[in-house]
Formats: sequence, C-alpha cells, structure tokens
Amino acid sequence: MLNFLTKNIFLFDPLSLFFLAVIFIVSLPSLIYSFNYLQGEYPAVKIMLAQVLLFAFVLSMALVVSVNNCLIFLIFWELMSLVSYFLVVFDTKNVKSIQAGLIYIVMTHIGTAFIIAAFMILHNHAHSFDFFAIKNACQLMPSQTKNIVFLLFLIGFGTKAGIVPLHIWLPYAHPQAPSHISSIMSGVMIKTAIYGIIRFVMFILGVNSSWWGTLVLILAIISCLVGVIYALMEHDIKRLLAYHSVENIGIILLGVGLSMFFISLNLSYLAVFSLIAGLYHLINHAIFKGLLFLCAGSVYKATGTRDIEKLGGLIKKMPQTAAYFLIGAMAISALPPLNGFVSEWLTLQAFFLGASNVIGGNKLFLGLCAAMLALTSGLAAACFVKAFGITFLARPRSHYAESAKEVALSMRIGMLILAILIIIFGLAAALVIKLLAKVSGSALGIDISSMSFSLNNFTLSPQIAKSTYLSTPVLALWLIVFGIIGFVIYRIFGRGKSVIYKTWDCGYYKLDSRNEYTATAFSKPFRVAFSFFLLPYRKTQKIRESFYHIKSFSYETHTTKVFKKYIYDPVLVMVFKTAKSMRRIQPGSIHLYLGYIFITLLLLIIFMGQF
Amino acid sequence: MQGIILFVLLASTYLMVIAKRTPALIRSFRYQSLCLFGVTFILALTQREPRLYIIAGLLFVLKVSLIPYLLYRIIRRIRVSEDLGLFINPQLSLLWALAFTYLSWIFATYLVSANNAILIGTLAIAFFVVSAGMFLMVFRMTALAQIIGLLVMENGLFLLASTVSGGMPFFVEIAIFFDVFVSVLIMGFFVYRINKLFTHIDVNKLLRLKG
Amino acid sequence: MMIILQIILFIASAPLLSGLITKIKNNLRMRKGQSVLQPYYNLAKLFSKDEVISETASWIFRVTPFVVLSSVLVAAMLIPVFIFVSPAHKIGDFLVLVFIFALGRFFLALSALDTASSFGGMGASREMFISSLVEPALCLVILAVSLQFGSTDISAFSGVHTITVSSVVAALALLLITLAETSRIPVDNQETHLELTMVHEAMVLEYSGRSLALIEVASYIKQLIFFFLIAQIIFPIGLLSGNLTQIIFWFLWYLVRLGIIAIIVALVEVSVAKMRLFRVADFLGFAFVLGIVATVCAILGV
Amino acid sequence: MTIFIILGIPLLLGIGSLFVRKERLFGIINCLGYFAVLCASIILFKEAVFAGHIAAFFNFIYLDLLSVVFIVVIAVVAFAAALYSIAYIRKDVQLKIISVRKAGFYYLLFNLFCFSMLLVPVVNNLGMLWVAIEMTTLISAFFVGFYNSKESVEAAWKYIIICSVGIIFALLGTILFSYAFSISGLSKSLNWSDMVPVAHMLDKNILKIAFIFILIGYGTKAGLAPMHTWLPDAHSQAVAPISALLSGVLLKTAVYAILRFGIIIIKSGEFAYFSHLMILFGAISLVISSSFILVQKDLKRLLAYSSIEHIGIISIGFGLGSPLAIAGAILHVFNHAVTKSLMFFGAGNIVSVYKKHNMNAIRGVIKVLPFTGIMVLLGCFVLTGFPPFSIFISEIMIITAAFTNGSYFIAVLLLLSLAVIFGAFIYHFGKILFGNLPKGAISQKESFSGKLVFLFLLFLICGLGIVLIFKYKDLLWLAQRLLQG
Repeated sequence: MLNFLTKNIFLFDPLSLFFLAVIFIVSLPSLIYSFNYLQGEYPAVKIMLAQVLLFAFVLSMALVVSVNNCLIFLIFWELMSLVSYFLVVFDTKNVKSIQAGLIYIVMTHIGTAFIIAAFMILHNHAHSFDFFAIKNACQLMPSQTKNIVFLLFLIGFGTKAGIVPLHIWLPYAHPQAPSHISSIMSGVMIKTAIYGIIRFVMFILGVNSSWWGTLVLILAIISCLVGVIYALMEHDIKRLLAYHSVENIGIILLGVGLSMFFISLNLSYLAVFSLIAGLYHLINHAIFKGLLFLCAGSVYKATGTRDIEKLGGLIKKMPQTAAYFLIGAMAISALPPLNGFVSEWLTLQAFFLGASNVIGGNKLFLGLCAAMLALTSGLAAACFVKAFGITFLARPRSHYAESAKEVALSMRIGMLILAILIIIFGLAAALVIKLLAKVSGSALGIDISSMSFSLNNFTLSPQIAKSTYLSTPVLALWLIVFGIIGFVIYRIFGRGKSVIYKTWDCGYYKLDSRNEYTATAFSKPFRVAFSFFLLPYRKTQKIRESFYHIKSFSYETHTTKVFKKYIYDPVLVMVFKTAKSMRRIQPGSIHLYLGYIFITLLLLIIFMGQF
Repeated sequence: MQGIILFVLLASTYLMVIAKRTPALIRSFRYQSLCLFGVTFILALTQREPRLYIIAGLLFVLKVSLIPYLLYRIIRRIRVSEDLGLFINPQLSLLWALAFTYLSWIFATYLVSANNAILIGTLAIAFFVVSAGMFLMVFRMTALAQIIGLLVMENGLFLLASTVSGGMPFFVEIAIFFDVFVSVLIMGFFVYRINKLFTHIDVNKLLRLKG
Repeated sequence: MMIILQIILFIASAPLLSGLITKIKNNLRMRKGQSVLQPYYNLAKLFSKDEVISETASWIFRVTPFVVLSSVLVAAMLIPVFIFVSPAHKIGDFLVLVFIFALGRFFLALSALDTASSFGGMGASREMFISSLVEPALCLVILAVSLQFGSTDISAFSGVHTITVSSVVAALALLLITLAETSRIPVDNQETHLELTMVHEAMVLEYSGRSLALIEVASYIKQLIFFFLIAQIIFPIGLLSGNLTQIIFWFLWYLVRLGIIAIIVALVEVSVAKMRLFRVADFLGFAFVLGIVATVCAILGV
Repeated sequence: MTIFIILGIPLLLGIGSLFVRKERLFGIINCLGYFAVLCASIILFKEAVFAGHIAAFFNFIYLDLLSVVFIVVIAVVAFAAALYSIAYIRKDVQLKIISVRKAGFYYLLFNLFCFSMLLVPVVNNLGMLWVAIEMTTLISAFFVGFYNSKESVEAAWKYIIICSVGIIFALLGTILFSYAFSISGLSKSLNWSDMVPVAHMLDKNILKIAFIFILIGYGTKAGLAPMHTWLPDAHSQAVAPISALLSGVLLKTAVYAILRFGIIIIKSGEFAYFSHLMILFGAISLVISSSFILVQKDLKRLLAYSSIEHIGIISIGFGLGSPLAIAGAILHVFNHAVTKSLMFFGAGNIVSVYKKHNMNAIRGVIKVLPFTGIMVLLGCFVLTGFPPFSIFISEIMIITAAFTNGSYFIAVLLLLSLAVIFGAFIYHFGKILFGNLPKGAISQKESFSGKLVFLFLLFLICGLGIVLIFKYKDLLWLAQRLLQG
C-alpha cells in the first residue's frame, strides 16, 4: 500500500502539464499582486505567514495534479484543503471567516470521504494505488461497480468543484480569504476537482454508460443557472464572483459531461472537441476569474467595503482597476473577441454539432442544454452589467467610494498580466486549441492525428461541421475598423459641439447619489422572474413617532437560500437533534451506568450465538 | 457439609438483597464471607494444601473481620442515615433475585456438562452471588451499598474460582486479596470525601457531570 | 467589394424599414402619418445638433456609440444579403451574431448606468432582463435552423428551397424575439417616453446629438438584420449570385420580403397592447416553447 | 535486563519523591528518569524484534512484540507527561492551588501509576495482568479526585466504581479462561505463554463466554461504548498531565489486555467471533462518541469522547484482523496516544489560563497562548485524521483494510463518523482558538519545558508519518507477527 516510493511518483502527461500551466498562470500574477495587497493589511509576521501559506498552497495544488498515485494524491488533496482553510480563516478576528472556514473544511472533508471510498473500491480491484495499474484493472471491472465509483467521484470532486447542490461552501469561503487567495481558490483550486473528474472518471475509469454524461450535463446546467441567479441577487462583490464560479464550473462541466456523453456514443471527434471546449473554458475562467477577484480585492483595499451598494464612480478614481475589471467582466460575459466568448462558442458549438450527430430525443436534450447555457450567458452579462455599473460607474454612493485611490503598482501589474492574457487567449484561440487538442486526446486516449479543429492559425473550424468558422482576430480587427469608421463619421458628419452638463433630472433641482439605480433595483426584474426559485421576502419596519407620523421606514428584501434552507439546515438540525437525544443516555447517574454494563453483558450472553 | 454451607451462603445473599439498612447489609456480608471461609477451609482440609489454609485465613481476617469492621467504622464516623436508599422495594428485589438465581442456574448448566450436579449448583450460586452484587450496586443508592455490592461480586468470583479451577495461582490470589483490601480502603476514603463535600453519600445525587 | 456594397446598402436601407413600419402603422390607424423617409430626416437633424454629455459620465459613455455601431456593422457583415456566401462568413456564424449583439448591448447598458440617472439604470436593468430571456429562445431557433441546414453558418441557409413546418415555427419564434430585441410592442414601445414602460429609450435617454444618431443607426441596422433573418428562414430562397439583372431582381425580392415582414410587425404593433414587464417573461417563454416545437419538428424532419 | 530498568526507574523515583522537597528539582529528575525509561524501552523494542519474545524472572515476565509496542507507547507518553508536569505542577504550586507536599504526593502517585501501567504489558500471568490493571485504576482515582472539588470527587467515585465493576467481570472472564484451561486436562497455570500453544484444544464454548466477560470487563476500562460512561468524567477532572496518561495509554493497556485474550480466542480458531465482537463494540463507540462530540460543551470532555472514538477505531482495526488493519490499529494506538497527549496538554494550558472547561467561555486562544494555540490547531487536524499527519495514515490503513475485507458497512460508517467528528472538532476548536478575546485576557508567557513537550510530540506526529513510508514493510511484518505471540 505504501510501497510507492520505490517508483517514480510523478506523472507529467499532457493533462497534468495543462493543469500545471493553469495553476502557474494564475498564481504568478496573484503572487505579484500580493506584495502590495498584503502591505498594511496585516502585521509583518502575518504577511510572512501569508506568503508561506500561498507558496504551500500553490505547491500542493501543483502536486495534486502531477502525482500518479491515489494515496499521494489524497494526501496533497487534503493538504491543499488544509492550507486553503488556513487562508480562509486568515483573518482570525472575523467571526465570518471562522464560520466560512468551518463550512468550507467540513464540506470539503465530506467530499474527500467520498473520494476515499472511491479510491478504496478501486484499490480492491487493482490491489494498487497506482494510476496505471488501476486503469488496467478498470477494464475488467463490472459496470455496476464502475457506476458506484463514478457516483462517489462525482460527489467527492463535485463538492470541491462546487456543483449545485454541493456548492454551499463556495460563496462563504472564497470571499473570506485575502483577495489574491480568492483568485487562486476560485481560479485554480476548484479546477483541481475538474482535474479529478477528468483524470479519474474519464482517464482511469473510462466512461461506460451514457447516463454518466447525462447526469453530469444536468448537474452542470443546474449549477450554471443556480450560480448565475444567485450571483444576480448578490451585492457583496466577492461573493458575487464566487457564485459566478459555481456558474462557470457548470459551463466547464458542460464540456466535460458532453465529452462523456459522446464517448459513450462512440463519437470520438465530438468527445475530443467537447473536452477541448471544457478545458478551454477552464483556463479562461481561471484567468478572468483570477483577474476579477484581484480587481475586487483592489476595490476592497481602496474603499474598505465589498458591498457594491456603497460603491460607485470608481472608474474616475481608479481608472486602471476599472479597465481591468471591465475586461474581465466582458470576458466572463462571453463578449467577443475575448477568451470567454471563444470557449462559450466552442461549448455551444459542441452542443449543436452533437445535436446534429446524435439521434432522436438526445437532439432535443442537447438543444435544451444549449438553450440553458445561452440563458446563463445572458444572465451573466446582466450580472456583470450590474457589478461593473454599480461599482465603477455613476456617482459614489458612500464615503467609502469617495475617498478611493488607485491601488499600488504591484497590484496593477498583477491585474495587467491577467488582462493581457484574457486578450491573448481570445485572439490566439486557434493556437490554443491545437494544444488543447493534444491534452484532451491524451486524456481520452483518442488518437487525434487525423482530426483538425482549426482552418489556419486564425480561424477555428470544427472538422465535422459544414463550414462553421470563428476567427476572433479578424472579428476584433473588423470591430476596431468599424469603430474607427463610426468615429470618423461622428467627427466628420457631426457638426455640433459637445457640452458637459448635469444629468437630466426631470426638473428636480438636485440629483445626487441617492437617486441612482441600486444593485437591488437592478436585479428586481430577475428577482421577480425567478421568484419561484429565489422565494424573495420583504422585511419592513416602521418606526413611528405617533400613530400618524412615521419617523423612519426601513425596507429590506431578501431571497431565500433554497438549498441551505431546505436541504442543509434540516439535515443539520436532524443530526444535532439526534446527537442531543443521544446525549440523554448519559444523565450522570452511576446506577444507570452500571446498569448499562450489566445489560450489555446479558445481551451479549443471550445473543452469543449470533457472533 | 459443603452443601449446607453453600445453602447458608445463598440465604445470606438473599438477606442482602432484601436488606433495607446498611448495618443489616454488612452483617449479611459477614455471614456470606464466613460461609466462603467455611467452604475454603473444608477444601483445605480435604486437599491438605498449605496455601489453601493461608487463603482461608486471609479470607477470615480480611473479609470476615477487617472489612466489615472498616465499613461499620465508616457508618459510625459519617453519621448519615443508615437507610440504603432502595430504588426497588424488598419484595420486588426478592423477585429479581429469584429470577437471577434461575438465570444463573441456566447459565451454569450451559457451562458445565450435565452430570456434575454439585459443580453446577456451586457455579449457579457463584454466578448468582455475582449478579446479586451487581443488583445491589445498581439498585441501592448509597455509596456504601455500592462498596458492599462490589465486595459481594468479589465473593462470588472467589467462590467461582475455588470451585471451577481450584483457585487461582497462589501469588495471584494474594495479590487479589491485597487489591480488594486496598480498594476498600480507597473507596472508604472517597466515601469520607463525598460525605464531606456533599453532606450525604447518596451517589444517585451525584449528577454534576452529564453527557 | 460586394461586401462593402452590401454594408452600405444595408446602412442606407435600414432607416427606411423603420420609416416604413411607422408609415404602415399610421395608415392602419387611419392616419396619414409621417413620411417613410422621416428617420433619415431625424438622423440628419441629430447630426447637426449639439451634444450634451452628463458630467458624471466616464469614457464608457463616450465610447459606447462606436462600440454599438461597430458591433452591429460586424454583424451586418456576417450575413449574406445579396451574395450567395458572404466573404466574411469565415469570421463567424449565427452564434457569433448573438454574441456580437450582446457586446453592443453590454456597453449600452453600462453607458445607461454611467449617467447616474435612475432612468438609465431602469432601462439597463429591463434591457438586460429581456435580452437574457431572449437568449434561450434564440438559441433554440438557431438549433432548429441548423438542424435543417446542417450548419450554424448563416450562409448555409441559402440555396435551400423548401419551406418546412420547422422553419415556419422557427420564423415565428424569431419574430417574437425580434419584437423583443427591436423594442417593439408588446415588449417595449419606441414611441413613448413614459418611465413605466420604456426600456430601450430609457437607456439612451442621456444621449443626444450625433452620439444618439449613431445609436439610432445601430438599432435600425439591428432591426434590419433580424428582419432579414426571419425572411431568410421562412423564405430560404433568393440568394443567388449572377448577372446584374438577376441581382436587381433578387434585390427587389429582398425588398418585398422585408416589406411583408414589416407589415406583419406593424399589424402586431397596432393590434396588441404593451405588456407589463413581468409578463414579458411569459411572452418570451412562448417564444422558447415555439423554439422547442421548431426543434422537435426539425428532429422529426418536417 | 532492560525490562528491570524500565520497571525499576519509576519505583525508585516513587521512593525518591518521598524525600525530595523541591518540586521543580524533582520534576526535572523525574523527567530525566522517564527519558531513561524511554531510551530503555526503545532498546527493549529492538531486542524483542530480534529475539521474538523474551521471558524472564521464572516466566513471570514475558515480552513479545505486542508488549514491547505498548511499553514504547507508555514510555513515550509518560516521558511527555513528566516533561509537562514540571511546569504545570510548578505553576499550581506557585498559584497556591496545591501545597508542596501535595506536589510530592503527585509525583509519588505519578510514578506508581506509570509503574503499574508498565507492569501491564510485562507480566505473563493473566491474573497478575488483572491485578496490574486494577492497580492503575486505584492509583489514578486519586488523580481524578486530586483537586478535591465536588466535580472531581464525583468523577473519581464514578471512575473507581464503574471500573471496579468492569474489572470484576474481567476477573470472571479470566477465571473462566483458566477453567477452560483446567478442564482440558492440562497442567494448571494462568500463564499466557502456557495457554497460547494449547489454545486450539480448549473448550470453545467456555472460551467464547469467557471472552464476553473479558471484553465487557476490560472494555469498560478501555472505554468502549456503552461501558464508557466513566471516561469523560474522569478525563475531564483529572490533572492535565494525567489526563494525557489516562487517555493516551491507560485505555490502551486495557486494549492490550483484551488483545491478550483475543489472541487465545483467535488461536482456538474463533477468529470470526473475536472479529465480530470487536467490530461491534468499535462501531457502537464510534457512533456514540461522534454524537457526543457534536454537542459537547466541555473542552476536556470533548477530548475524552474523542478518545472513545479512537478506541473504537482501534478496536475495529484489530477486529478486522488483516495484517494491514492490525498494522493500522497498532499505529493508531501510538498515534492516538501521542496526539491526544498533545491535545490534553494544550487543553491543560488553556484551562489554566481561562479557569474554565466550558468552551463557550473560551475564545481567542491563539492570541492569548499563541504557541499552544497553534499546536492545538494542528493537533486538532491531526486528531481528526487530516493528511499528511500520522493519524490519517493509520486511519486510511484501517479503512483500506475494511474495504479489502469487504466490510463496506464498517468502512462507510468509519468514513461517515470521521467526517462528522471532523466537522464537530473544527466547529468547536475554530470557536475557541479564533474569535474575539474575552475582556481582560492578555497574552501569556509559556514556559520552555512546556513548549518542548509540544515540539517533542509534534515531532513524533510528523516524523512518524514520514518514517513509516520508508519502514512500511517492516511495519507489516511486525503486524503479522504481532498477534502470533
């Protein structure tokens, strides 16, 4: 069991290398960012500690994706959780952090329990923890066992990835860590769970029934929608981003699940293509979510609050941060020609190609999934209009935002690197895809030498589709050209001059920040439209001076956290109730205790034959 | 002869089960120990082994004289009510005791092959004494009753040991005697303390530590 | 060359369509109505006027008109209007079109928030709400169409000469989507500035002068693109390259098709009432269901 | 002869404690003495590994691998406790909680306690085994009642009575074993080394019944549910270093006793019986302790229940019986002893600062006692089986063995209750370690010897995990031979 040290414990196949790349792409800018970010937030010793933990965190993630033994994987997996727990509770004064850390570590530990169970079952069959030994043994594994192992892995890794309804920890834990850590957690750490699913389910276990893919797709779609709808309701900017991680994990899993689906139907080209889409979105999400968290951290550092209702007008105070946030927001909203657009297009295209290649009801199923993905991206765009608009545009809504200043250099550099990467990954899609094809081919064990995914270095084109193309560089070029043309028209044909004046106020004499649209107001249509799921409720409180005169009036609107209220809370209550009632067996009476011994003895003697 | 002594032993155990006051309990315990001494002494006479004489002597010194004396002393010193504090009244206790006797007999027959009636009887009595001791510990409230219950169980074990396997190895036997004596001393010490701190020795009222 | 011609023609004819619809609407209401060319006059007037920019606005506000315009123009480039295969079809397909519109909309909504006016916020919120609900229906329409034509490439629609149930239903769904996307009754109303009802107009409320003109042009073109797509789905014919007379013929045919759709839209506009915002969800839900029906029909091959 | 050093030093120290009047000086001497015991025990371990088994003193002393493993565990924890006692007792004396005389008394009892525990794995005679274990109860009862408060006396009473009852059943079981031995017509003896070779000839029926008594009896002492009831009371009221000894090794000596008899049962061909009973009690302990841990409010009781949980795991491990499981269980004995000591020492420091056991009153430990706080945080993760620490390794071995044996139910139960306990631990310790300080709490200085003991234990926790990876085969070999006598 532990005799692995005699062998090489590392595995650097394309899949591992890809994930290593993702880890370092996000970690490096975060590290740069952290220099100035931590300064002044914490005492020097704690900063040292933070950097050590950061290092340990990145190292453990890197090791998670590059070992070839389940047991070592497990050790580093838990180490990663442990270090990230310390980072979540880094702000030890804050009770919220402690709670978030608790929820996080408990959920992730429960997930690990499932993973352990899966490993153990695999070990039973393979008598080894080595990946390749297990892979070989899996070919002879009965499909019933495979199904169980798959479900265990899905729950185990799903907890870490934050798929609904196991996402409960994510919106608590990610916002509480220091921002550069949030960016790594959200950008990279939850991706290790995707690595787990790809590595263990697709690479080692091998997909053998089509319902696996279907299940993953359904869960992914639910994650997408739930994540984005909750994000729309959220006013804490980091928590909003955390919910978007749930959504984007859903999108990534759409690619992965689609790939599983196609493998079971023996559509190898589409399987590779979908996995490419998933992996592409994975790296994209890592980059733009990393960037967005860093920007959110900058905003927090500059203003001292994460509540976007208190922000506003930051684009003038912090122009660079605003620009980076805008790029990130555009990328996550899948706007061309940035990277999020490419991967979402690929995912949608995978659905469409799948729909035209499968038969019967599956077509409609894939179509509906695609439609839900489209809905998700629409809602995500709305959410980021809200996030960017309320945070950065218009007037400052409180003193927090009024006194903001642009953040220090190293923070800006960190953000800049990621912003540039967003553009690069958007424009160089064809090149990226060639690399990803190798990764996904090797992960699926499919020969990709005869497959092509792009026309040339600028244009994507799935081989099996009839003349379907996407060329982001050209698109970007034309966007710029037409933009310039528009500008020229504006200059040449427009004769009038520009006047800067107050916003139209309907004759109301003084428009101030209290007249601005708030984030709550912005999300109201969505709250109403999705009220069947969000279950909003209002709290109104009137403070009266007398019966006729109301001195002040407060009004709050909340949404019900459905999963927490109807799944987790009842379970917790039940567990605690059971535990409490169990506690009654020990009321302090020594006679009773002696009685227990006696009764146990009698019972054992009576039922001795049973043992 | 042995049969009579065993019967007396059984009777004294029944007396303990129905006892309502501590002195009565100690007295019955003394009878029981005396019977035990008788059994051992007869065994020593028949087997002519010097170690059995020593054990019988120790039994007499410790269980018949010293320990009951100590217990009486405790009663005198702490001056609390002599009531044992019954969870179950004597009548019902007697019923329980009868049930235990029956169960012990069944258990003894299960353990030993059927042709050895004396052995079965002795075993049954031994098991019954153990269970009676347990009964006292569970259903009597005071700390002293629990000490005595423990001693009764120990007596039962002694009977068991001397019947089924002809007693333990000698030095083990001595060690056990020593151990029992020390434990009575220590328990007595704690009874004093309980009395001092709580002004009673009803251990069913020691309910500070829960769950 | 053709593509530039196409774009110029597109830009040139886009306001006309709007004028036409208004004219038809007015006539249906038994009014004389404004001239068909009124949108052109409006644009000319706007270009010659001064522009007022809000003092709270940032560069987002200034840059938005160009982004909106350029996104719509790129979209216009992608579709083959008079030529069999758009030379630009390698840039992207039908899906890209959706995302490009999203780009313009994103900036427009941001600029609406930028002015710190509550109208802008309201418009942005409603616009994003409606557009996000449009997406799934649109996606299904694209799926239904692509299942028939075998590709999501817009140029692939051309050359198919049969009208199927699926394409009719898809076109119907697209029509509903178009009503929502081009801010027409029953979803929105272009003709009113009542804060309870306006969506698109609330967003662009702070724009004036030439910026407004650019945004107006963009929305005309967007409308034209949608109409054209409907026409393309329901009458999937008429995209033949050839000699000049043929091109002229097809150009006329193109105008006729657009005219038919314009009449339908005008009829819808005069015959239904504006919906409350929250009923739009039902309306677009209907479009979504139509999309499902279209997909099912396409799967069944009818 | 090493064994005489091991047994002799505590006795000498015990005598010494009657004469030395300076508690600090004696504390240091005491600690050095136990360091010697530790060294000797390691030497003994080596000897035993090479020799297989050692018998001495007219067969009175019989050592095989199983015994030396337990001796090492006892020596390690005893050394740690001795080290910790220096500062702890000194502080109590300084604060006038106890007198210097009482400190001497403490050391006397400490040494007697250690002596009696060391005696348990050494003796060959099963009757003497019983006597030694009963001795541990009697001596440690004084530790439980050491502070002479109402709670502590109550706890001491419950401890002494329940354990005595339990142990009487164990004696009954022992007698039945000897009965089984005597009716088989072989020579009369209670020596374990005489019994094992003829185990297969003994009456299985009587053995089975006897084992029930043994299991109930020593199980009471080991803290197996539902006979565990004395344990949280006693552990929470005992002096902190002694809590560590109680939890860390006293329970294990009872497990050792069960194993001694268990080996006879296994040799008589009733492995399944042994296995089922052990797993049954282990499972009950796990379930009960996990629910108690979840709703616990008292810091030291929490740790006590965690001991019940770990005893349950150990018992499951031995019950599973495959070499892997036994290796895991034996490792777990060591790991739990070390980790639990660390936690109890930490809890002792915390309680001595806050003067309260109630966890609702303890907040912000990491500010007040930074060193202890960090150690307790780490210990908390170790104790709940978080990799890469040692307990994780032993637990994963047991879980693997459970899966390999096909005991899926047990494996799932283990995973589930471990997860619950983990959650509960993080919940409780997260609250007490972090959070806002209660008013008036200031950072406290921690003594050098106090820190040293934490580092020593942490070294063992971390070091062992790494060493074992290299020595894994040896461990399996050891485990295979462990239950062979």
